[in-house]
Amino acid sequence: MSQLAVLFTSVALVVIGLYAAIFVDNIIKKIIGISFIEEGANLFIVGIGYKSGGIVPILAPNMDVSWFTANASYPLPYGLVLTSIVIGASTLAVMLALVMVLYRRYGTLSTKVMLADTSKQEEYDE
Amino acid sequence: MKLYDQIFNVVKTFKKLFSPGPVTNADVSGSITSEIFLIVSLLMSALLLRHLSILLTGLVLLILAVVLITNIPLIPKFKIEQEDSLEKMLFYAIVTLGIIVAFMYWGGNFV
Amino acid sequence: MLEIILMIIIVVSAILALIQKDLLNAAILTGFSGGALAVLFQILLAPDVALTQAIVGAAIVPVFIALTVKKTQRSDD
Amino acid sequence: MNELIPLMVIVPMIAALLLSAFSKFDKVIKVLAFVVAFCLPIIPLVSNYGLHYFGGYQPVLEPITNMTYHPAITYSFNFMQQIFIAIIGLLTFLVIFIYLTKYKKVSGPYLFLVFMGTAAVTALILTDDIFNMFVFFEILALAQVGIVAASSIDYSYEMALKYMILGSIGSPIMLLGIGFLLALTGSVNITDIVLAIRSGIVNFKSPVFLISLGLIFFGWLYASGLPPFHTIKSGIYSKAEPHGAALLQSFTVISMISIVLILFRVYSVLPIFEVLIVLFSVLAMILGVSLALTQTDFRRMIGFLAVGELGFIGLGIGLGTQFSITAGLFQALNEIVITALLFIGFGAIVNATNEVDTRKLGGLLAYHPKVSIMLLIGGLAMAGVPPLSGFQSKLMLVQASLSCGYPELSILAIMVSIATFVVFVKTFYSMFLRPKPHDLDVVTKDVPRAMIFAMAVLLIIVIAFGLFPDVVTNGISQYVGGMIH
Repeated sequence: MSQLAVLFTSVALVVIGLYAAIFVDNIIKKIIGISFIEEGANLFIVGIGYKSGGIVPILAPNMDVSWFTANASYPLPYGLVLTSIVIGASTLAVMLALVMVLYRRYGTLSTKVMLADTSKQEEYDE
Repeated sequence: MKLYDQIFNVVKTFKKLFSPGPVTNADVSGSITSEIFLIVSLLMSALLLRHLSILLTGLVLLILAVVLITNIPLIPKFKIEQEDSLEKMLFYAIVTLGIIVAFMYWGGNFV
Repeated sequence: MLEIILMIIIVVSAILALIQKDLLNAAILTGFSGGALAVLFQILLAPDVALTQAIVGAAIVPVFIALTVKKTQRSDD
Repeated sequence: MNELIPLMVIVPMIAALLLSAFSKFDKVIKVLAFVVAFCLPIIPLVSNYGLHYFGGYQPVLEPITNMTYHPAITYSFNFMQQIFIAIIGLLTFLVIFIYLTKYKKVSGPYLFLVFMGTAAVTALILTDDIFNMFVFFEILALAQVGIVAASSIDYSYEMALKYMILGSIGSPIMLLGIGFLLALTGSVNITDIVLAIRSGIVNFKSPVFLISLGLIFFGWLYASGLPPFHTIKSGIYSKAEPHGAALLQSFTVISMISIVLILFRVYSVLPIFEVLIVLFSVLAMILGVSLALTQTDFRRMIGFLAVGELGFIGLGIGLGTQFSITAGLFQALNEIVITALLFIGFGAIVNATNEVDTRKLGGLLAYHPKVSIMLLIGGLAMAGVPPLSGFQSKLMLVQASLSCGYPELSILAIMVSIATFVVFVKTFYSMFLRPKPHDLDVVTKDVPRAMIFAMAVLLIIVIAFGLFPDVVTNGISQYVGGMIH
């Protein structure tokens, strides 16, 4: 039950993020939305390792090993998520830094203006 | 003669879109090549459907050929959709993601 | 029960963050969502992930966004 | 000397960190960057083949199911990895050499990005661990963004931000796919995953497995710049400095083949996998070349041509036989060298004229005969003219698709080659052969010696691979044979 709820929440976060990526015009909000995709993926991976009614996967000295392996949740995904959270934060920081630089040039946060088509081939006459 | 006139008109509209100025030899050959290449290669890749069903291939080929040839200055239309703005790129990326996931979920086992 | 409430907080504050007119509010709501996610990680038996997420999601990311908002503009138009 | 395997990643990474730490001292970083860059192609050549387990955790035999598990992050090093890492190391050396001779004052952060990117692609191609692949994929994306943003070309920041936003959609989606795969198999080691699928523990007809393919495949599309990401990929090539673009395209090619080989090992049990790859490769070929025909900015034109050439690699891998995958990998190797040659050569022209519009150029043959001859040979190699290396790999691809029973694919491949030839000849004519326009002032100073040197080295490789393809293809073919069975 709980695992299914986690799955739904993570899918909801991913969908919110994808919606923001297409339909929100403000670049900062778009970046916030995109960070929700990352959070959704992280939540999903943590949900994989979760075992309902289990214990935290830390082996204390007085624990029986076979009881521990039967009851502890699966720790591998947690290690992955740690890395992924930090990567997500650094990506976000780089994006925001680029936004600050570009704001100085354009004076607006609208994606339509800031990140418009730049491949227009200039007029040329012989 | 009629086909040549048509192609010449294509080149003129093409030039108008990107760069005003007299039409030169290199421009004509370049844009004719790109038009013909696009049509032929799309038709050729549609031929790959014959591994699924031959009837479908014939139908798709006919429709595709008619649609492509009647819309003949294709590259300008094509290029407007392939520009550099973030909106278009994001839109196509997410549409592709949707198509891939939906197709995999419902049709992945039937190929 | 607590996890259901936390999930609702996460999703609702995510949606609210995207419809704010004031970008500073959006940054704060992002912090809400990240903090609730950290507590949820703790409930899902991942204390180490929860610690990292609490620092990154509830403190660093909102501060970054708020700094950007301060350097650019506050209202969304 | 198996201990050298992790060093291939560690040496450029440590060099990157030192360079950014000592960026105040100009002399020191110049010497350090040169020495490390010189070592990069040598390390893989003197290293022995084998596996490396990080932390020394050997594989364990599970007594109940009688299967081996890999608890450590594993790097596997073989002939295929050796040749690709050597080529990427050589290219990094040439790029660093050009950069160091071009600027009086070098920037530590830029060198940091270059070395970090090299370390990331090296790790991507060595790793046998799907999460390790994801981490280095992200580091690579950040390094690429940095290299683009560091150039002083107009709109480079915009292009970098666009690439980053698209990337931060592509990579979480890929992470989700890895999550689905992890949920199904409980492991991130690819050998273990493949074993679990082959031995029937995992039902490969289940929708979860299919969805994980779809999600990781989307991430792969972003990494390799196939449609719908072909516009952004060609865009970042055109907004980077020419030597940076030469490096960026090699990063793209290597991340493409390393991820697709992992995907091939895991998902080749599904027939739809090969359909997907062939479909997107054909699209990339058609779109890349037909858009390249309409460009007037020649940097953008080579960018689109590079995307079109990526389709050939995908085609070879999508056909799925030993011969075709060998052909695809050989094509990847050739594309790295040839496209780098073209980027550096056209960069020399930008250096001399400050002009990127082909309509405003002309008559440069008289000014830069060496560059133009080398560019001509490079372009012919890309179009597949014998006896150059592009010809050998494209011939192999055409033969492979014929023997698989898809003659239409081989006709398509030949047509794309011809169109590539047309694009190149058209540009070459308008830049070098036709009379010089009056308003074009060519700076009479020479093209930097380092660029000529780099082009000559790459040209020698192109001709050598064209004359003796067996040196490479035999080894790759053995590797592919071991991977398929």
